Amino acid sequence: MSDKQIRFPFRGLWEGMWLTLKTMLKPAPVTMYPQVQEEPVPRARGVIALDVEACTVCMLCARECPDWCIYIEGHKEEQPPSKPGGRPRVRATLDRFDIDYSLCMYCGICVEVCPFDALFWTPEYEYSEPKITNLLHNMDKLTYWLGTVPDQPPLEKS
Amino acid sequence: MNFWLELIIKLVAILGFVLTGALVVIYAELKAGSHMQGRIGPYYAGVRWGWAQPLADGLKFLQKEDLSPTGADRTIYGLAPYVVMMSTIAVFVVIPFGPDMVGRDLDLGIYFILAISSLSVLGILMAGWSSANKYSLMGGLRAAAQLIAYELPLVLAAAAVVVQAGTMSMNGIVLAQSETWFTVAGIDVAMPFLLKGQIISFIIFMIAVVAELSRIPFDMPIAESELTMGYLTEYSGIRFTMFFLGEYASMIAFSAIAATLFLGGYAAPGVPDGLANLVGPGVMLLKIALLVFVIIWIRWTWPRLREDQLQRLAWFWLIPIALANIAVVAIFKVVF
Amino acid sequence: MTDLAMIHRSESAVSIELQTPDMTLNIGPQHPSTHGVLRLIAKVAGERVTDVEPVIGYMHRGYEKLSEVRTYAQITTLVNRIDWVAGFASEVPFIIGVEKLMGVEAPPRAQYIRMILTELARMASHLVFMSSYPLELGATTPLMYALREREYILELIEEVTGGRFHPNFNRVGGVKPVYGGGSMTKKWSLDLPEGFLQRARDAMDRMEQICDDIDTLVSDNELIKMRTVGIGVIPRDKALEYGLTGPNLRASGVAYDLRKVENLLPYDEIDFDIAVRQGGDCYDRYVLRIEEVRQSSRIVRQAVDQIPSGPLQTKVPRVLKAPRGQVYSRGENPKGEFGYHIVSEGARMPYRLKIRSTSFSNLSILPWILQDALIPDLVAIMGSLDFVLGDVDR
Amino acid sequence: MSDTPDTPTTETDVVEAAEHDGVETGALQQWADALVEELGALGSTVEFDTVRIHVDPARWVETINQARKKLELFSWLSAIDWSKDVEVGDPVDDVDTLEERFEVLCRLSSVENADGAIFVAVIDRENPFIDSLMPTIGGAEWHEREAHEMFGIDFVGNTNLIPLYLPDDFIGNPLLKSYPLLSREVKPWPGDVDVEPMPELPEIEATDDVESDTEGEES
Repeated sequence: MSDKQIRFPFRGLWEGMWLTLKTMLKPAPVTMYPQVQEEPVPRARGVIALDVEACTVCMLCARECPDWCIYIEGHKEEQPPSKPGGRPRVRATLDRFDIDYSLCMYCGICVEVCPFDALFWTPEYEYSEPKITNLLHNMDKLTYWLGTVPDQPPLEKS
Repeated sequence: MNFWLELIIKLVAILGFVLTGALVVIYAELKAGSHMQGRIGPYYAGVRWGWAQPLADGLKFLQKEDLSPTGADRTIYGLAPYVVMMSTIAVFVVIPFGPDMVGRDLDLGIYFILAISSLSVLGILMAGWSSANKYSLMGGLRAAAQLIAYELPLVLAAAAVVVQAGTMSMNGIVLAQSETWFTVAGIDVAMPFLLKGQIISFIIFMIAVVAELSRIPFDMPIAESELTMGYLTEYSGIRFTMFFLGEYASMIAFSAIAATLFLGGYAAPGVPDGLANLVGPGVMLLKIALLVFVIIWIRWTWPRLREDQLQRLAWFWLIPIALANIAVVAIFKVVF
Repeated sequence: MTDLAMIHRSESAVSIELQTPDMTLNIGPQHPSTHGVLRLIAKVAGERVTDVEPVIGYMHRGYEKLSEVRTYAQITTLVNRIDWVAGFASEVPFIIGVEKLMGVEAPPRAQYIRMILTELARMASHLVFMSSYPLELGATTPLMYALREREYILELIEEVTGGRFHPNFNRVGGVKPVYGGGSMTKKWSLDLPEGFLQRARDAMDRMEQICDDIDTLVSDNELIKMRTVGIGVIPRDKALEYGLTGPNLRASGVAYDLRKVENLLPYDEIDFDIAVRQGGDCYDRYVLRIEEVRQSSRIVRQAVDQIPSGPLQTKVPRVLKAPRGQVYSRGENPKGEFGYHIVSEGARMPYRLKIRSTSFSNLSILPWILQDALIPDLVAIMGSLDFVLGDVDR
Repeated sequence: MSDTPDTPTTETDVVEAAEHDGVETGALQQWADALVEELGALGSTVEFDTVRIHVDPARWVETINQARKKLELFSWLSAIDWSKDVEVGDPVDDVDTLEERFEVLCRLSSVENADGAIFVAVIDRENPFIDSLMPTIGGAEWHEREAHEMFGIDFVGNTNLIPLYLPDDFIGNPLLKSYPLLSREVKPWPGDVDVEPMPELPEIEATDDVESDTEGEES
């Protein structure tokens, strides 16, 4: 702000130089990335993890995805009845669950609509690839991320 | 000593000094600039503090393809960086680093410097014209206008010193500053011209130097945000390296001139005559480093002026003030 | 101005005499000061621009068309990509438009969270401006200072929403309340994380500090004043004719701020001032944004202190179908009026979505304002309008 | 705006447009009526706090210029394509009775208060043209160019109707409802894949089957 009081001529120039000099003598606020890794916040939308056991192949995520980047295939298997003498039950099993991260917008709608707790966000971010086709994460890769899902952090008391 | 041997030694010494000096200044700019911005700057090249970054950059530039645009005038385009580089290196011939440590102590030392350093305008114009690029052309024209406009205050500011010193020899100017000016309590006090009433000349000289170097706040010829890179737009590889080294070498050169004219050159208080040749270069380098740092410091703090404001500053302010300053200095010289 | 006009007259006299044709200078789409992919075809006579034709559309992503095949929940992910430096601020008007259509209103806590995050987004956007504008004038250091501080703002946004640039945190009827739809993740509330309010206060301290620093380094700098004062003056009537809004309009002396005018968010419970300046030149547009950051930090401090408790979302149907009707909903984006005209035909997707993006209108004044500017001023004026190409091209 | 925000709604219900606060909407309606009378417009629609003033396309420029005396800020100009031939998104409900037309929309707003109105002119879809606002409102140029390339509407009097966003050699008007969205045409919807039914079991609707089965498992 240009203040009204009489200013020493070119005071702005010297004050600016004083500021840069002060900054130069202070330690730089830098995180040395590959050696020191910054901890992302627990809610960060880094990558999506898949719990294969929980998935029921209901296709909700694939249908709600705005980018059509989730590909699911599955089949049904007959399972032994839970109670002896009961009706044999049918269980859907995943054959394929791919997320194409080159298309993904990281909106999180799939995680939100999943009714069976099969999809989770994890804050992991180091999965860039030299080839774009490698960004298609298959079931194994998505399951691997499951180990990195953070616990819910405490909330602000309201 | 054999004339040719001496020539070769001096040549190698000057070239070596210019090139290593330029690399050191580049490193200083990278480091100081980034710390002023709250960054760290080069970090990996070399083992510590990224000291080898300028070397690595140089190697990278050498490997790069040396492009020249289709419409370029190849001969002139190729020649331009060397003209700039040559004019810079030639300046060092007359800069004294000690009573005897000087390429050649010309009687007209400062005259030679001002003449030869203005040759770089030619190289820049050549680069701007031959690149067959509108940005380059505009950059080249801006550079020509700017360098010619600031050659005058530069010369006039130096002339004031010459008037006071009574000699044009660089060594003579240094000696004039190590003469006893007055004696207090039995101690002979020698003062550099900066403190002998040449402060106005010094400021004008430094402003003109920054303009001559085309550095912020006077970097319109390369104005990155306006003309992409001005006359450097089309250059790559070894030719760009030449311009780049040339820029930093001339930073040293002009700082050396300013140090000689205003800060007493290689002379330092309390140094016995016998050691002057030994201590002199160190003193000189310190003074150069100080001025170079100020130039770097300004570059990382201030914004850029506009072309017409720059011309107005030169013609309306610097040149009249410098002329008046010469008159004042001459009057004092005659009266006292 | 008179000096410039004088120079111009003499220049044109010379050019008539010598019959020098104007040179066509192509600036962009890859040029350091066009913020991405804006292209200007400029006719220049020496350093003076006689005519300029902006070419946009290199980044046209067709969001209006894409919205017609997406449900309202999916469109939220698109709209925060229009003006990506302030993603949250462009989400809010859209979601409030849909809320108006559906007749729901967000609970107070959600509205306060929206307000805090909108102001944080505003600060982030203005910090980008405060960093990039001096860069266009040749000062490189403010860039690093301002972006360094912006990191604290982005971290706050990420802490709450999970996204630094694309929060996608607004839901019809409030903000995203829970982590997921499953029996377990449904229990994971997405209320403000612990310590957020204190960290927000700390960040506001930093904001005020960086405003002072930028003032010292840039606003008070005589060279910056030489470059910007009296340059690119936009008079009030021209600003209104070209649909300029936000800081660009307020710098021309119009105290028009949708935060005060529209009651989308509970700004009426907060005490803050509209920053107005009268000159309408580049310097005023620049300084006004710094003042707005100060006001935003005032808003955040108050909002953080008086944030009410309560639910994050009201009850809304799982399948969102907006009833038939047309609604125009607008909010104060950091760059100005950001509006959505939603035409609903009672389906899950809008029949048509017109996005009134701010930078598009702000940039449309370029051909008028750049006439007879010098090339260095062209850069200074263009930068002072503070546009984002994603916002121009949609 | 809702009168009863905490009324529980059933999950699949479509919420009807909530009744607006009578006083507020009434005031807005009065304001709109006054504006209609002042400008000699055809009528007005007020819904969801949004005022639309219907304007005779022959008096388009005249009306807008007159309105700008009060509503100074030219906000935006665009169009809506009301068409039976819908390639993207959902068609309108009553397709058969739909009157095919373009609506040209222009919003002006006051800079003193929250007043603002969208001016609507209905023009023929087969031969769409309307007078240009460019001579009096410079800012309309870009908006009209956009509407021209996106809908094919001719703005008579706009001297610079060259494409704004699209490349010069682009064919078609992308925002027409009949213009297909290519990205949705070239790729099959991944959500279309259904889990194959077990050969031994009787055919049941796939998705429902999966959901009901797993829910049974949980209990």
